[in-house]
Amino acid sequence: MSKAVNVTKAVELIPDGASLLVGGFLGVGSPHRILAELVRQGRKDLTVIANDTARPGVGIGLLIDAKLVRKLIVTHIGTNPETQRQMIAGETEVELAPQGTLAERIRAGGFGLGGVLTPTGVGTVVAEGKQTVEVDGETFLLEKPIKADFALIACWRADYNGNLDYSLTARNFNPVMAPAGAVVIAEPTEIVPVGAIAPDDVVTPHVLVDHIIEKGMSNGR
Amino acid sequence: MSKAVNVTKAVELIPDGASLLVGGFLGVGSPHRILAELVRQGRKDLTVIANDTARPGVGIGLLIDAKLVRKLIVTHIGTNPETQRQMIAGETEVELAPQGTLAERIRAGGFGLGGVLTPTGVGTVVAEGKQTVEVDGETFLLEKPIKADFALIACWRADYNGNLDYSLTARNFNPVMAPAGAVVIAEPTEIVPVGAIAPDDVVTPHVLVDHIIEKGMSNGR
Amino acid sequence: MDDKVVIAKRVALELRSGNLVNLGIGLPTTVARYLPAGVVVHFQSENGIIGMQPVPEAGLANEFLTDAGGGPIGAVAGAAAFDSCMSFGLIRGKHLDVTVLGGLQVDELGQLANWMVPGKMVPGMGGAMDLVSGARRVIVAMTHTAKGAPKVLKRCNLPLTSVRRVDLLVTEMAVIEPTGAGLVLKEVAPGVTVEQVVAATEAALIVPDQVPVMAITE
Amino acid sequence: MDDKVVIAKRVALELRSGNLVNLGIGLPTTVARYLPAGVVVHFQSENGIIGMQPVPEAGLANEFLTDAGGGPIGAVAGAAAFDSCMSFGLIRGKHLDVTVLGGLQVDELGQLANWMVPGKMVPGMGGAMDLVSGARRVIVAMTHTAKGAPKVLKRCNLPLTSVRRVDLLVTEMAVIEPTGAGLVLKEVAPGVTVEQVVAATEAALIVPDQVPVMAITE
Repeated sequence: MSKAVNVTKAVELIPDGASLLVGGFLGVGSPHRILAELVRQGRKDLTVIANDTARPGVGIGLLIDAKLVRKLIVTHIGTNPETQRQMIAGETEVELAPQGTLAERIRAGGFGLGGVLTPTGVGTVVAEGKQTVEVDGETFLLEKPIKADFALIACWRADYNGNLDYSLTARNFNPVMAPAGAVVIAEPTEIVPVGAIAPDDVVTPHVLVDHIIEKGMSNGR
Repeated sequence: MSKAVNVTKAVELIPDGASLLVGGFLGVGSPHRILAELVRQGRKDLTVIANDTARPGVGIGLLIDAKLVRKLIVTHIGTNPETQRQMIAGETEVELAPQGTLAERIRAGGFGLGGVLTPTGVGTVVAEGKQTVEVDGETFLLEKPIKADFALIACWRADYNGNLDYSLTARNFNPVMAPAGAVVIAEPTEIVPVGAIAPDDVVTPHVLVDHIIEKGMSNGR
Repeated sequence: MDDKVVIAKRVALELRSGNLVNLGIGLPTTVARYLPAGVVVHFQSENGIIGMQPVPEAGLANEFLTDAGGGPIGAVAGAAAFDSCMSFGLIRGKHLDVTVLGGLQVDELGQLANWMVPGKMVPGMGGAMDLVSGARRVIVAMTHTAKGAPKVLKRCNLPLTSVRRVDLLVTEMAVIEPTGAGLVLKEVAPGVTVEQVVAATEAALIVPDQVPVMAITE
Repeated sequence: MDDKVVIAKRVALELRSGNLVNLGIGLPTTVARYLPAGVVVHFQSENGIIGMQPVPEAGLANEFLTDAGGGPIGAVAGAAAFDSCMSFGLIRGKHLDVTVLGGLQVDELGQLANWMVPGKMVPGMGGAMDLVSGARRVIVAMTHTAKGAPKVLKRCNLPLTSVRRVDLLVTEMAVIEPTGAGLVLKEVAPGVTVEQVVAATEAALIVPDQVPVMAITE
């Protein structure tokens, strides 16, 4: 059964107040058509977990421009002055996380692990309020798993069953996020017949993917 | 610079008493030529971390037959009666671990994490003597990272720099083990020119691999 | 009908189209033969594939394509191969809809023991502990007794596979659902009476007024 | 020579053939231009590639091939692409030989602050905390002072990036090695005296009898 759906229908599944894992790194490998449609439909009070907020007018920056985001969990907002402005003005809550830690927290959420024990951030402000665990005399931060109502990811190819593969640095957080979304919507550059992606080339197995966006255009821009 | 080396030279790097991560699942995806050469050179007192010990005469079973193994950390020995005999006779120390836990422990070792927080094994004999950690009211076992002196892995293709990719279910523990070996020796079915494996098809990046075995034959059997 | 065929046929009725299913080695593997017409499920083999076929098609058999017992398998179009961390991430992360596993003992708490008999048989747990802890639905497929001795007990005396309560137990005599209140007798096999099931069971069974017969056919 | 060129050229001398190297955004990125002849290193970009080339070759530029600053890059033959977990697994797991990062402050303990100025500039740490905690060798490349104020301090007053002691600090004035005993002045830049370095540094410096001049050329 084909999982293909048009972007309008797919975005209608997402309610106000939803938590969203959004793939991409400075907009590269982000699901651009889904993000634009979220703005068009005016979805609000969103929690967004992502690497960054790209730039104004680009990728997750579109959601920031339209003030649709209540809370952000990201690693970096330096490329988006509007995000910084909203944070300082108290309009948007921003939680900053080290990039490797964020990736592992999302993986832990999707893979049923109780948390991440990382040396990163020990002794810094990132450790404030967090449990530490000693293992063989070394101290690690316990960072909690992250899951979300939706994972909105981009890929290069999808087959109609939802097997996904990725291209170069557009891979980034996308395959990590797929297992951690209760509902997973993937925006491919192209949809291919089932079987056209060899088993060894499938990075995200179809069982993790609920919907794929039809008529993918290159990068959606 | 080519990392290709013949199997005799590669195995000469491994001293008696070494700890070895060995890829494969019931012999499928195991580095068969390396294992046979370990037997030929009579390396002893080995610690072997692997999914299983295959069968007598096959894969890691060769090391068991030759009584080269002092300690095993494995998930299953049901297919190898000789391993069970040596365990019961007290000739070989056997530590049993759940398969998903073993995979994550090795990954944690290779990726610099302090341990694994898993629900698997809580309340069972597997939990005996182990720390538990509460996260948001749920109890998880803290399973420690595993690293070894060597990772001995098999792959389908390697390029001369050491980029690796894998075939079907022969992938199994191999890519997980590569980061956790202080020295990594890979036995490919075939060696291809640098650049012949597309960046998206590289599963184990070359920086993790120290030596690749020349003249790979199909499965080495 | 052979006891094991009864069990496999009845378990097959539990699978739904689209389910991701992991079948244990031995009896559980045979469940795939009895899928009802029109039910299409995805089979995972924990050594690293979704889309395994139980019998290889011509041209698909390959030394690098095997099941968790090491036997040759095939792969459907759209199969996906992956490493052990992904395989058990899917299991632990609740992405596996159903696992069917063999059992040595099941008790009134719905707890399963299926991986060792201390001092006698120590094969190791393989993937069983992760499967029982992580699958959305755990179905135990085992014979009701072993050499006449009950395997459905008040308390397991063999080491547990998980403290998690399994979802369903299917034997050649009965279908039993472990619940918070105890073991509920849901169905009996054709030609088996409630009294026979109770007599072959050490654990207390909650027996409803009506206990239907398994809807399996020859 | 421009201050930043001095820094980049001197840092480039620290890289060895075969090293896996991650260069931070900005000044550190320019280090790649000054690699000594014959030195071939592998550049990682933490958004997911080993084998990046700083400038795209014709035909290799692609919207899906970018560096950690979002700019287009190329890929050498034998490049490898991967996801964020692998990328930071390589970093955290001590597989990255060298990271070169910019800095706001370095102190006598060798600790680095480079990711925020509370109330003024809060870009976030991105990958910096993992890089500083995980790389085998951490090299800080920064100007010695900012608007005349020292950046090499007794104690950082900005939030730390890591409590780990960095391995080397390269500025346009000096090369400084943080050790358990304190900051050791290893080299001065051409035309710069030890006294000038000491005057521009708040932290105590351990000054050996001989302080060689950086071996960089125009």
